[in-house]
Amino acid sequence: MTLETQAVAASPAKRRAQLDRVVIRFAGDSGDGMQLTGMQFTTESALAGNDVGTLPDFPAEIRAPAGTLAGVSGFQVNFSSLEVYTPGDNPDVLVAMNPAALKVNIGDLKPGGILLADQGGFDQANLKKAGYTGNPLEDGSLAQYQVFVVDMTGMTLKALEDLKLSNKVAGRCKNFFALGLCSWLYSRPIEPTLKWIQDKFKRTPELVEANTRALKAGYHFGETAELFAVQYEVQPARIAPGTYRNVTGNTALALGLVAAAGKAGLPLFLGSYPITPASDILHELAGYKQFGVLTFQAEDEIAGVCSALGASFGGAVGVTTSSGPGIALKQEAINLAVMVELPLVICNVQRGGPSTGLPTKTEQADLYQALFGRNGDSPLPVLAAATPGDCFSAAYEAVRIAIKYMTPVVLLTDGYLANGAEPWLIPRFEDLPPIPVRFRTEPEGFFPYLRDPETLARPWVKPGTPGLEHRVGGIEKEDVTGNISYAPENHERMTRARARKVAAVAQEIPPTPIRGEEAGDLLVVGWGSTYGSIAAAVDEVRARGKKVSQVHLRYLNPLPPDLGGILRRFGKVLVPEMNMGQLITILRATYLVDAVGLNKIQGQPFKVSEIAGKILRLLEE
Amino acid sequence: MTLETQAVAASPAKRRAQLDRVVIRFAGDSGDGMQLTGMQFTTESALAGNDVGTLPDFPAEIRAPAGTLAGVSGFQVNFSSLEVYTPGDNPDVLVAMNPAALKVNIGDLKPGGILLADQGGFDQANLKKAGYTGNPLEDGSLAQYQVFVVDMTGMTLKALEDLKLSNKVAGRCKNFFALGLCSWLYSRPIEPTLKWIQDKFKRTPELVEANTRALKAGYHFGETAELFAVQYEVQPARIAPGTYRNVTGNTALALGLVAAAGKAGLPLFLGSYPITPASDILHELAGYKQFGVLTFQAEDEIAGVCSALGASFGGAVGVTTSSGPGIALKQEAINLAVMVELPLVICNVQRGGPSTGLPTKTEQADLYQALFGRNGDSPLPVLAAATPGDCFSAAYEAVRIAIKYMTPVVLLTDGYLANGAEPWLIPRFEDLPPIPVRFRTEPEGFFPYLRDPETLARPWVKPGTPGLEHRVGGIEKEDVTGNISYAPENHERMTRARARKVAAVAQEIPPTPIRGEEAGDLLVVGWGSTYGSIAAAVDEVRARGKKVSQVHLRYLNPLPPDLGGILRRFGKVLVPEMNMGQLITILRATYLVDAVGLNKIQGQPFKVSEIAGKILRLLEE
Amino acid sequence: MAEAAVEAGAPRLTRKDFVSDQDVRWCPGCGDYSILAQVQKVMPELGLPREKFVFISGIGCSSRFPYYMNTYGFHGIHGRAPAIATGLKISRPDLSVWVITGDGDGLSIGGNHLIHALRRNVGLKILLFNNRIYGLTKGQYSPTSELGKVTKSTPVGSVDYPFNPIAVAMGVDATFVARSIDVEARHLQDMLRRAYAHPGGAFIEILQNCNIFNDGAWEPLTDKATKADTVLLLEHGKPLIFGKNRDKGIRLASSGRLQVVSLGDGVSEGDILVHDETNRPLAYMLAHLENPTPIGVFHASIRPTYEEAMHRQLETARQKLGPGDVNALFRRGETWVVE
Amino acid sequence: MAEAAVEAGAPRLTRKDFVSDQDVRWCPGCGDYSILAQVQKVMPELGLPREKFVFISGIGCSSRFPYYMNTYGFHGIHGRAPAIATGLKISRPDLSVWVITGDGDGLSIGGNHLIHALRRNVGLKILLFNNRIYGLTKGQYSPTSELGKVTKSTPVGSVDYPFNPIAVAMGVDATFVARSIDVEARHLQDMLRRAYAHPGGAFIEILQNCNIFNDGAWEPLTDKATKADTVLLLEHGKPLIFGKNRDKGIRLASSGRLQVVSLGDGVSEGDILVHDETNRPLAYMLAHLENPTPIGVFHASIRPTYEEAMHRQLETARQKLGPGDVNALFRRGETWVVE
Ligand SMILES: Cc1ncc(C[n+]2csc(CCOP(=O)(O)OP(=O)(O)O)c2C)c(N)n1
Ligand SMILES: Cc1ncc(C[n+]2csc(CCOP(=O)(O)OP(=O)(O)O)c2C)c(N)n1
Ligand code: SF4
Ligand code: SF4
Ligand SMILES: [Mg+2]
Ligand SMILES: [Mg+2]
Repeated sequence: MTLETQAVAASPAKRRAQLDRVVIRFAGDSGDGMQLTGMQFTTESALAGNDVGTLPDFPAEIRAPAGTLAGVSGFQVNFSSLEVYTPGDNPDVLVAMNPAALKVNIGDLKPGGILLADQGGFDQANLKKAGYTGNPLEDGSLAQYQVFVVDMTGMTLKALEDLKLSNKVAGRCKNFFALGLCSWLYSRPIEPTLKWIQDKFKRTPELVEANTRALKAGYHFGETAELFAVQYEVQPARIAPGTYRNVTGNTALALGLVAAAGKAGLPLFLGSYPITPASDILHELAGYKQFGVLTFQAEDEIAGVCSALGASFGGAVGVTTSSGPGIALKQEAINLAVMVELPLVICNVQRGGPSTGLPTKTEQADLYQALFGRNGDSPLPVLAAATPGDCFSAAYEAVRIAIKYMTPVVLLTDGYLANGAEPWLIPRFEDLPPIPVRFRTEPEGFFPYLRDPETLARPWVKPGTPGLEHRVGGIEKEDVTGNISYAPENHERMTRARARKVAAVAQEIPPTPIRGEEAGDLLVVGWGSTYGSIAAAVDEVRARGKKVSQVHLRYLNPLPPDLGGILRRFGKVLVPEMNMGQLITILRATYLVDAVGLNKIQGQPFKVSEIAGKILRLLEE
Repeated sequence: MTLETQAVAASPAKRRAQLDRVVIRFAGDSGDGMQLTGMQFTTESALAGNDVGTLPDFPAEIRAPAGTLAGVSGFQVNFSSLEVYTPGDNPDVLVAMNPAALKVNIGDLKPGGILLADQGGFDQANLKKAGYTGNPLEDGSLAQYQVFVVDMTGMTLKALEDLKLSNKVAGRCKNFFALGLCSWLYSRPIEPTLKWIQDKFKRTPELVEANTRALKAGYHFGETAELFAVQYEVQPARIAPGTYRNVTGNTALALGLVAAAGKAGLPLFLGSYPITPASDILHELAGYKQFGVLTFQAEDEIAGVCSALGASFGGAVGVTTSSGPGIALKQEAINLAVMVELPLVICNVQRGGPSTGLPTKTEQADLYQALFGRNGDSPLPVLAAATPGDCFSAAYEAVRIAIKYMTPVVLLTDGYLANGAEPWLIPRFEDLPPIPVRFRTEPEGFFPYLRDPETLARPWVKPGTPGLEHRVGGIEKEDVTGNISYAPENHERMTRARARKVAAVAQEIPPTPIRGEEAGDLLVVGWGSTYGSIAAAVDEVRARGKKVSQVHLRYLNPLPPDLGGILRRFGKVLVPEMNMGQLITILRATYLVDAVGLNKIQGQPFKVSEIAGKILRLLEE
Repeated sequence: MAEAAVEAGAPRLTRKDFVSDQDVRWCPGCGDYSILAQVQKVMPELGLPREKFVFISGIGCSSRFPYYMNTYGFHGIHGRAPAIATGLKISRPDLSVWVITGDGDGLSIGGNHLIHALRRNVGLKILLFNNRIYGLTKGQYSPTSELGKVTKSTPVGSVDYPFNPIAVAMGVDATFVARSIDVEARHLQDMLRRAYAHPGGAFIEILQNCNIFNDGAWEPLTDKATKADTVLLLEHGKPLIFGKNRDKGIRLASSGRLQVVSLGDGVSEGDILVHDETNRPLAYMLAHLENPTPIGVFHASIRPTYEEAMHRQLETARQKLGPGDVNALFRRGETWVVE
Repeated sequence: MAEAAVEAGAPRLTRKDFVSDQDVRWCPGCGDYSILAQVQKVMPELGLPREKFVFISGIGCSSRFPYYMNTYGFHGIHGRAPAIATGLKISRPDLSVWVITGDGDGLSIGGNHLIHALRRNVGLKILLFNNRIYGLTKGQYSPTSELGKVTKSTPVGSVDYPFNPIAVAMGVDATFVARSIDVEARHLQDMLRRAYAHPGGAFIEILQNCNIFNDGAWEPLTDKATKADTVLLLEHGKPLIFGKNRDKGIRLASSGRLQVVSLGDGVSEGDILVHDETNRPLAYMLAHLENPTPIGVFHASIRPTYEEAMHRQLETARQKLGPGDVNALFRRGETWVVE
């Protein structure tokens, strides 16, 4: 992600430079509104036609003391005229509203990168809280960066003087000053933000005025001040045409569930228990009452999944959402779903483990748990989403498969996808794939476990249907009749039938898309939220002429039928995972391929450079 | 398991024949006391110096209607002058006390085998209940067997006439008549049973008399009746000298826990919730109060494991016992144990799954769950027992490792081991391996997560120790200090440390014993209760000159360091499992060996012939 | 969303209609047989088509119940029946959902789901078969087993102070709380009818005999010879009188505690407490009365059901915002167009 | 096995001895600070060496508590603290084991463990911080949130009828049940002392303010202006009188229900109910009193603790059978010798 600048016909006032890609990080205290600033800057960039990638990063504690290192909140935006896969590794620009923000983030800033610091935030008190003895802005310790110290707080207060707001309130507007300044620096349109301020604060006109002024003050300061010799431009990217919005993974997932239930013409029932980072899905769906969405906040995760299964038994789309520890508790009930063969979608928004682990950090270490975490031979389809927006299609597909095959389906996302946002090409409901549902109603020839020849699914019968009264349960069922059976051969037959049914889902899997050539020296296989980092890394090494391709798996069980063949066409196979190596175990066991792992267990996404570096090292071996 | 007979100098009265191996199955109604009959016959055989193997098989229902197929109860004994690994595939002798017992079991009797039927039990009512139209004993349908119809009930009643017992009570003694008859037929000493009757019924002398008479009546009937031309003898086997007793797997496991805690000098705490087939461990330990064993029947499995972990925190040996569905519920708490790094032993007496599955049947399908069933990267040692008696050493070893490495350990047994019994060479407590325990008491240089260089174990501190107050918990811990830490590198360091610690357990694993040559055409790799069937099958094909060897794994995680090398020395690898293939996944992934599976999912152990047949087919391919 | 009654002209249902084709596998003599019989007797009278009934259970001997009812049924996992049933009832208020559970299933592993279902007043009819033992697992003590009980898991006696199921239900403000006995056919039928009629969640503790592992647990209450003196029949508005010769009664002492008194010698019927189902504290006191043991409806009160309230919210949302438009939902918030 | 007192001559402990080196990470203004302060104030007075105290919690803001106590501590998993603590207390009766939980941790996911610990009378001191909200997960409603509460997970209001923690404890026959308020420093200290002194399991509901997600939940009870009229102080043997001018009281109506009455006009102090901690039904009634809201000890009674009873069984076994001999145990039942 090199920062290529080239001088263009400079305006008399300021020189203008073209960039193809900029990574900027806004950092300040939790109270400074950095998340909001980052999101607005993202919207401005998206509206300017750039492709964007974002990474919010807030403290684990609910409210860490103001000004402390623990209280630092950051938001990183990567905007470009080229395709964007990630929020970017190291920022080209760091906006630091206080010393703590500087201390926590300066290490990531690229050498020669731009540091924008708010002089007003660097008072003695804050310096002390951040553990600085001197003032880093003055002691020359930042020589390797382009440092711009701007009294954002001071200028904001001045701009709002006559509004007779308390200094506290007025000071809070400084983030808009910062936003305005950065908007100018990168030639972003501020109109969208002005509009946003209008709606957001419509109930408090004085805040509309205050924030508007702060924003403009920042923008004009950039324009007029001598400080900045150059103003940058980032041309629009080539992006698929259509209507876009920003979605986080959790929102996209919720939308996917509602859309799928709507398409199937069934009520959506969510049985869930709050847990970070999955709770927002519950919050989202709780707001969709006009869609007939029923959200049940259960007493625990077990009741959450059990209630969802009960709803499925009644003919609804039963869904449960949680994260690692909660999923562990649900496994016994998920196994019941495997046995009674009812549709059920289990969403695991993965976080750092084991145990309570790192609740607010991301990880993808629950693949084993999804595939193998139940007693007995207990197969079920497992899907994973690759990007925040992809959570929509993944959730939609999970529901479709659960219904078609009458099976619980596990959908894996993670904290990075859940809270990360990206522009999402809004689909038309009418264009989404059909989800046919056929509740059995005719009594003749009805048997609870008589399977559909194509899908091996058993019939779905709604209680209330006359003449089809029947019982289901977790004890082994007799083939066809569904009566309790302890017969040895029957158990083997049913165990194999359950396995065959899940294996049959492979017929749903399209040919595996390969980024790059069909064959080559190295194939990078990934799943889940590592998609962006891997794609960027692969592009990078391919740009250097390396014969490297990428395969990213949506289906983790069953695996794509063509995967074995693809693996064999490459000299080496690299499997980067944010865990100690889980997919790699499956690939090695299934295809006996000597795949190599790249494992990062830091609660953070891969940096593109980490993957690219590993690829190059492997190619040299 | 061919039945080799050879005539020996026949006594004037009866011909005597030598056998090297006999498999006899006692079958009747649940009410007929077949379990007791079988166990007594086993004891007589053991005392006669034979090696023995047994398989009880009772109905799943608590009380199935008398005389019905569902109510049939059976007990199979394999006794021999050679080594015995299994209860035997097909019986040489079937004792059928009623038509239902005949119908259920006759299919298993070897062609030409002996059928001993109780005429008295074959009345119209019983024939009807069993669904017979005619009387199979008379309609010639049993021509391929040596059928002996003896009116056991009638003769029993006659023998007890003058005791003025109700016919009901007197009739109940017929199982002793059957036992007496079989004891004579195979030259078993009946003294032990006479003695047993004495103690067992000492409170009701009339029953002592009645059962004694019935037993002798049966024995003498065999001697005097013309019916039997031949009496058989089975010479004593070559068995390691020492004192023996019969133990079931559950009893042996309980003894192993008590012995280990005793050796460590710590109190044993069991936190458990009843579940078939694990409950008997709780029942056993509840009777060991004089050993200071604390058994807590918790409100559920979660409380069971949590209480055990709490006890470990307090300095006791915390143990929890359950079966598949219960283990699923415990996983979240087991993961807490992984994080707080305290000793904890989790015993999973596996049963047929998934879900409630086949509660009374055996299976070994929870290996995945043990290895992979938790959220996050969550490694722990996994051990498995191979025979009922081996449950003792496996449990002892599990405790030893849990304490030495400060880690939860999963011990896998199954329903077959739990209820199956075998002669057990009683060890001397003094001879058992030491289990050193060192509670930290010195405050200087104490850190909760400062690891022992050899084992990587953290120090164990008993609450109540002055100056060592500290906190543990499930959030990621800072290396050494144990404080909460969200630092990325620390999480990776700790995750790898937990993995290295468990991997270090490999240093406990002795060189893997190989039954047969060090190299050859085929290696059979197994784990758990399949040991006997595999051993017998391997011996059988080796007897035919095949280059086949056996490796049976006690340690499933970590795997034995020398296993990879061994696998490579064989042309083919066969992995028989009572599941859809779980160990095989690990072996393929770890060693990239193209192992082949033999999978039986019928809630029943392998027959020797099934494994032997598979071996031969593989060798031919 | 009340449960739809059988449309006029529908064939009258009989007991047989509720008997499934599965042979019943309880031990001969088990109290569960009688309970099953009473349920099968009452169902046809309730005026609801058979297909509208669903029986949901956990694990235990008692929990085999649904297999024997020719209705929709769900044999769940241990302790979770109330949770499964809650999901069904919320999404299908038109169904009559019955939960069958045991003292272990419902009060040990499943205790939390039970009390949450009761406090939420989900419209479930919950029958707890209390045999004071774990039957299916062959005889360990349960949370209702008396102190000192010797069982497989307590060879020298239990040290667990037991739950009082009625008091537990009162402690979580259940809206219908009753007790009956397996062999009291007519009384049990009445309680089943009352539970069905109650507009909300109903909890019935049914004292049940496990003749294999805890035989005679309730004998004093069922033995013809003693029961008149050991059982107190609760009837709303009637004085709490009992005894072979109806000569004993319950009085509220000034201390605010209940007293067992004999009528006559200064105590007249007027002094005897009159049962009031709506009086929670009274129900709580009666719950702790052991000698005599009360049966009948301890408490009944009305509160909106959980599922009603929930569906009302959906209705209001639809009225305020119109039926959901997925395309509009997709476009919520800031959007922009790329040509 | 009572808890050992500090040996004479041991250095007197101070509040500081109970402050750990971890910086407290609750939101500024959180009610948890005050609770922590009171606990750290009371601990040194109890006469037990610091190393004998263990604090065990589940998950939640409240459950971070153990990190701030310089004692032994165990930050468990969500809802399971009572189970972990039970195992510890059973095996180590010599320790003083305190459970810290929240309204979600203790009454939602952990409800079952809580009620089982209370009915067994395990000698745990259980402090439930009731802020009527899920704090750590940023503001969903909890089982104690009032009907209609608008939270992240209930945008148009909750339809869950809440638990009454005191009533729940009374329903499971807990032996010590009390309520206090985070900011009522002295009262809370008294309750902590009472709980420690109680020979058995103790349950204290502590009304706590979450100023971020449910600010002011208890304001009427803490606001200097109103509290005299909204809070009823329970004191054993004292009449239930409250009010700024102590002119209101509680009377037991003939109906057997509680009534709030004003003193004077016909009602004299003699008509006012006198609090009796040993009277369960009274405690149950007071639990349902909301206006005024009682604080103090609702109920206290004595019952053998679970751990005592269990260890007594071990003792008896040792006396009857002598200390266990493992070799003898190995040889139980039929044995035979092979030469
Ligand atoms: C998760 C789980 N734990 C334990 C069991 C074993 N189990 C089945 S039923 C039961 C208790 C049954 O007692 P109760 O609920 O009183 O029913 P009853 O058999 O007495 O009618 C137990 C412990 C199980 N099936 N699943
Ligand atoms: C198994 C599991 N489920 C859910 C969570 C998420 N979680 C943590 S704390 C909490 C609720 C906290 O509420 P409360 O107990 O009232 O504590 P408070 O934060 O209000 O003090 C939840 C749902 C978790 N950590 N683990
Ligand atoms: S064990 Fe008891 S409860 Fe179970 S069926 Fe038999 S008698 Fe009934
Ligand atoms: S969120 Fe609420 S309960 Fe949690 S620390 Fe902040 S104020 Fe306290
Ligand atoms: Mg029971
Ligand atoms: Mg709370």
